[in-house]
Amino acid sequence: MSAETTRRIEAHLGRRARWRISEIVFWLALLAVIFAFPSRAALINEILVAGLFALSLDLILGLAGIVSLGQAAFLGVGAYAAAILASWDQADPTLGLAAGALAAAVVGFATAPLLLRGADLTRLMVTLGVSLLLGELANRNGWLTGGADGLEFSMGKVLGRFPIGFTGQRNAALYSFAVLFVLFALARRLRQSPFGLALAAIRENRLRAGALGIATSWRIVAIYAVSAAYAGAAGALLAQTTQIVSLDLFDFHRSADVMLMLIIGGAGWLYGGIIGAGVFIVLRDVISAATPEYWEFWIGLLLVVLVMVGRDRLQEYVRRAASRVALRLARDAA
Amino acid sequence: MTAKRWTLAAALCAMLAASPALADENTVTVGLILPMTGPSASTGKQEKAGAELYIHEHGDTVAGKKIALVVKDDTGAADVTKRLAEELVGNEHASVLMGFGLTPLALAAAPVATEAKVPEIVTAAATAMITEKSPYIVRTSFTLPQAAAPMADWALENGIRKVVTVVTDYGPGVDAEKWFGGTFEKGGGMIMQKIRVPLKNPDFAPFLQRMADDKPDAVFVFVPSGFGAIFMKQFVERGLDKSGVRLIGTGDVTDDDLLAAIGDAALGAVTTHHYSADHDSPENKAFVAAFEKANNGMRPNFMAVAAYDGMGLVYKALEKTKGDASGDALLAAMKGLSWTSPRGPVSIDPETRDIVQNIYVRKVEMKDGALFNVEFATIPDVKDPYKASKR
Amino acid sequence: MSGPALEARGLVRQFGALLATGNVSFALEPGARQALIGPNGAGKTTLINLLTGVIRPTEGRVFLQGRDVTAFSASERVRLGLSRTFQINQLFPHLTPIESLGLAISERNRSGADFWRVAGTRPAIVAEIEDLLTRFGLEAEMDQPTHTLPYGKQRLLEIALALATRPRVLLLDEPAAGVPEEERQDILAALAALPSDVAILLIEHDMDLVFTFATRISVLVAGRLLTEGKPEDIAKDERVRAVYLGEDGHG
Amino acid sequence: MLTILFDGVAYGMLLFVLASGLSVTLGLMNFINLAHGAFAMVGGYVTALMMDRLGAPFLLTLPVAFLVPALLGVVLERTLYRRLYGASPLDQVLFTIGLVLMAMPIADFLLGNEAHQVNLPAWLSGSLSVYGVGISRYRLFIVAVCGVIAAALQLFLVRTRFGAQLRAAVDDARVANGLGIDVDRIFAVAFAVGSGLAGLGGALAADVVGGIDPSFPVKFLVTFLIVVTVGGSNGILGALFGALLLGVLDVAGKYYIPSIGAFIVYAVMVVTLIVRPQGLFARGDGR
Amino acid sequence: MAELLRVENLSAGYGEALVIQGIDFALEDGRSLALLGRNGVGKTTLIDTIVGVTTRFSGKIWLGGVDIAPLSPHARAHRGIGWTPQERNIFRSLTVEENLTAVAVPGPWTVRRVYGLFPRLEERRTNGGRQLSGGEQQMLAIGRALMLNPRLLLLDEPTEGLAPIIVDELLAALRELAREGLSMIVVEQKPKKILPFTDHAIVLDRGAIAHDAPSAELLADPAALDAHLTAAKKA
Repeated sequence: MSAETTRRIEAHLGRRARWRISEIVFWLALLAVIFAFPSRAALINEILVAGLFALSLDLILGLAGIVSLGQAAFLGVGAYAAAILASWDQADPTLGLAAGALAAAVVGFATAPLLLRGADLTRLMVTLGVSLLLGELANRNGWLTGGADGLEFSMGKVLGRFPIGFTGQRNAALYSFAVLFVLFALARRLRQSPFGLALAAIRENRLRAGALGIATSWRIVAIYAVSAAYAGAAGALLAQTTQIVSLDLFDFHRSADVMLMLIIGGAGWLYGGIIGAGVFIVLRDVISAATPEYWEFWIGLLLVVLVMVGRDRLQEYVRRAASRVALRLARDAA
Repeated sequence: MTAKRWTLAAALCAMLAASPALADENTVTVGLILPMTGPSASTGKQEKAGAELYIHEHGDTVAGKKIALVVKDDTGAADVTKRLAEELVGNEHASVLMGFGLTPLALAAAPVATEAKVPEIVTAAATAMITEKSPYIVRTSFTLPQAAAPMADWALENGIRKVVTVVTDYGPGVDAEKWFGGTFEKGGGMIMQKIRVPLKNPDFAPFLQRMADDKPDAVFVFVPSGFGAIFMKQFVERGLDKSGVRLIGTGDVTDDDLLAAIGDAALGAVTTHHYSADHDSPENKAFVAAFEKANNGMRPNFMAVAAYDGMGLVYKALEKTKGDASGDALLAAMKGLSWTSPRGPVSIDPETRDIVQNIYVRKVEMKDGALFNVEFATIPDVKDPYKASKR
Repeated sequence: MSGPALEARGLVRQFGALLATGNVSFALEPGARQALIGPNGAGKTTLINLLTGVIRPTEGRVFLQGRDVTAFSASERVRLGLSRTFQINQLFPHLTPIESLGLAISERNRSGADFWRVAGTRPAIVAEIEDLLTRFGLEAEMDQPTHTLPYGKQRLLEIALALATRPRVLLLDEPAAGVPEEERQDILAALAALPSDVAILLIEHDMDLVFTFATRISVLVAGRLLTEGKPEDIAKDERVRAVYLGEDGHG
Repeated sequence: MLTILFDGVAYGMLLFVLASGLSVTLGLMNFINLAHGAFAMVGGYVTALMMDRLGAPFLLTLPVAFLVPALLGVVLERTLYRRLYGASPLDQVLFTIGLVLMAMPIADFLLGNEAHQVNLPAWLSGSLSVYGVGISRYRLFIVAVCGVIAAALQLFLVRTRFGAQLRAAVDDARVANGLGIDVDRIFAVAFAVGSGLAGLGGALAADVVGGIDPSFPVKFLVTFLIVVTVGGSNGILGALFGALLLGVLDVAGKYYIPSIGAFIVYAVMVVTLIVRPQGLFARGDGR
Repeated sequence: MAELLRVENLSAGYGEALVIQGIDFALEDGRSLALLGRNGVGKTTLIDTIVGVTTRFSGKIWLGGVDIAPLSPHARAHRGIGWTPQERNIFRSLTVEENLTAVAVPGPWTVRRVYGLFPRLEERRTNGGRQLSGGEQQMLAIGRALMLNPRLLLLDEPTEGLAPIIVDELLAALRELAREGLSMIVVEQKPKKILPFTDHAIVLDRGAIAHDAPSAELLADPAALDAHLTAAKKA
């Protein structure tokens, strides 16, 4: 055995583990944007939260290849868990965040078996059905959730020090940034681990994955629960930074929008959701400022073109563009 | 290529940074947040047209200040409303927030109004408690108790004793059920059954059948504007009108905007509300004519007039403060203001910040080849009974 | 340990009225080099699926190193030492050979559910990946996505993957199918170099391969074992000739 | 009781006519066409506008409400849809959501966002009393028309050579193609029929759902999907039974237990998918 | 006699697997060809490539002087190629009669004539495709191909997995068709079944033509048969 080959294998397996310069630049730039545009803190916050939500979808769609049209279910569960906790005077954001993630993970774990059988189409419909059922459940239990009127509440300070309301918009964005970054780093690690590799195997060829001794069903259940927890955390953040939850969190369009974001940015490389959320929300903001009634048309057009041109090609383009921009930023900064 | 991508990123940042027309000293920005897309889009369209009409008629300058109206689409999602409110205030330096199509949307903006000390003028959402959620909320639309309670009085006076109520199952619906029912029972009437219909409901048949089985004197109905057409049509289709059951309700079900669409099925329905396009006053005739002219023949409804008055409230408050657009000054000026709206005389209750207005009893009739809510009785100066009851 | 590595006792599988496998019994001794042949539609695929646990038998039992695994799932059987290759490549097109092998080895080490450690930080695993790459001559392509590999190399990876699970029993399903002539020798060499302690069942149409590789041949016809024996006996067997040539068999 | 049953059947028939087009595209051709509602919207608008602007009689507008979306369907199928037949469900979902997002603002831009009503002729308004049971004339009409459509579709599929070729193409496109069946053309026609049925459904449903407005394609999207999911994809009858089952359960549920109303439909779907995840949606060609 | 089919330097496979390589042969009108070889040597791939339902990597396929290789499968069918797939692939949701009429092209072969050839099919005309026995399915598959009124009939292992008595019935029908002068290529693993009534035989081995001779010649030389069909090229 040659030491050279050994080294190359180690390097190959760990090649995505080391943070690359372009990645570091990406996160620094994101942080810089929060400070550079204090007046857009609310929009940036929305992007960060949506980015986390899209990341949650990437965990199952991008890593494990499981399609879902019901990711809103977990967004809603997480948001309502955090909101209900806050309305019981447990207003500490960290507690709410944990509760949101946990509640969503439990629901995810409980519903994951529904995904094990059937084809993509069945999965799309089952996940959609579950989100609709949960939405109706929230609607029917108005005593707890506020029903169709929504539930508003006041939020405590992050870590007991930083208010995140209107006067603390930047705090809110920084809070979301911190949560996104930590969860992203975890997801990144997970993707790079043997577990992540096993998910890639299941996505690429479930039959062979099983033939290598991988308990494919359990892995899918596990990643679905993790994905649900991420979506729940996004929901909790959304609830906490807006201090209101309403039934539209469970709506079909939430699940559809997050899928668009992820697809725009490209699934499977974890940055896609965040970039896609940025592009989608900024585009929506700009177009809808110009034509509040007709902005959907342009998003729709973008989507049709995206599918027609081929997602893979566009995804590759976005990936390369993003890393080049980041490198350029690094060079300019140096 | 690299340069091109670099430009792309720069463009994204620029879009992010863009703050339209940096507000100067002499501009007062009014942020109008409405659902412009999705199922409540018709509300947004009416409101936007109403607010724009006011500016068009009264010029864009008042007390030396230029008025800038910024319209934002919140898609009916509360978190977007909240974000837009924050941005309008924080980024575009809006002095007034206005609009809010549904109760949760109005509530979402309330903390922003409170913290930023910016008046929030609610021109649509009609759940009574909304104004209690922030001392900066002022309302120019109406509250459901305000419209529903007088209906009970009228019903009692007109020999109706047994009623089934049908309301949509959300804040305003529950308000309507409670205030019609409460007032009606206090006056000696009997509520035979209270039916709540889910918000997303394409078919009223089973509910209508339930009420038909009870054989009431009348059915009291509240559905959000837009659902009125289905309800009325199915009511007639089921033959309930011919079996002698009267249809009463708040004006939402016979929305002016939809009457033509509902057609003859609406004939004879008696409702109480604060505005009818048929209201007989010179102010209203001018308003309706100007609105239809500006909007391709679209008939204004109570949403349009509320936004029109909301805009008017801003103008009048600014005149009173002599151009001082700070939140507290505007709010103080708004309290107690009174004027003549297309709907009749109105004023802002200084204590509750809700609008005080006449409630009219109307009946749908054919007039000059078109259907109208024709007013035939007036209950003057009605305050929101919900807040009055709490005192 | 004594006794057969893999044993089937009275396997029966029916699909509705169709009898796909009828009372098949056979044993594979440790280190065996056995081939399974038979015309199309003889039920070879069904038999493999029964042995590997993809489908359950209607009757009969499967023993792996003396242990009754009839009720075990396919992935459980793999962990107990029964591995297979596929007739049509079943690989991970966008993973590299290093990643595919690393995955299989981690899984075998019970560290496959490890979601925190970065893959490739355990020297033992890296050493084993390297060993397999060298044995199958895949060093040059080891960091290329699998779908870009030449077909023959993919076939080799197919076998390497199965071997990475450290099987006691290996089922090879037409390992040389579809391989161009020039890459064929690599496959033959790889087969010859398989560890001698692993029991191997080769399912193959290529008689060249069967007769060079196997020391024992089983013939499956219409879901039943027609005969079993040494290659030279099978070659002479009239019934086998009949099956393949379409003559009416005697006896 | 009988009235409730009738209402349920009528509502079910309405669901069927709205979803029948989808049972052709999704059920037979395995294409996840979330833009189905957009075709229905076009049909609804055709009827509403023809009656409103041209004063055309209701019945006369119905064939046009079929033809216009069918034509639109062919154009879109030839230019766009066909490229996605073999694509992943994800791509199909994204593409058709994109179409919906485009269709709604276009409708809003051209026709405004108020609901366009279909005002029924007098002979279809009001209700009849049959043995003391009040039956709405229009619902009776819908039941009749939908019954005819279901029967016609079934006959079309079962009795015509085209129907046989379509079923053959769905069974095994590869072999059908190899045996001289122009699978491309067959699918184009089937897609047109599906789109046309959607349009007809939109036209018939307009009155009952409170008119046609730009949000129509998403308002009932979930409902369409549920009907086809529950009914299964193996042809028109599955969709019909699914629609009737849902219609009756929904109406009865709302009548007897108003407080759980909307649950029933969603629960029926989820339970169906748990019990028969493959059976209802098994992709035709397994090869 | 005119040349009906000519295959030139044909290579094809599935996905990336190259299954047949550089195949050349020709067939005259009215003649029949036996395509022999063990499992997995590329017989079905060759047939599928002529039909057009697999991936052709290179080569030409002339039918009656026209290169049909660029044509779609259904266009090839209408130019005179009739096909019975290896798995028969009866359309499951069609009845027996529908299976015949759905693909019919006007010509001498009608439903009536097919029923004449296979009376069993007429008995089962309203049965669904999935209710048929293996033999009936094969008869239907042949009848279905005949309904196209083909100039060339491609039969992929028509006797595989069938009971001997059914095999005889089918072979009798095929012999009759060959006698009437219908051109056909029959894929078979059991040469003695078909060599007696085909004009020419090709033996495939590992994707290439290993032997190309008149059927009678091959039949008369058991050694050659053995060599190619069982322990070929034993090292």
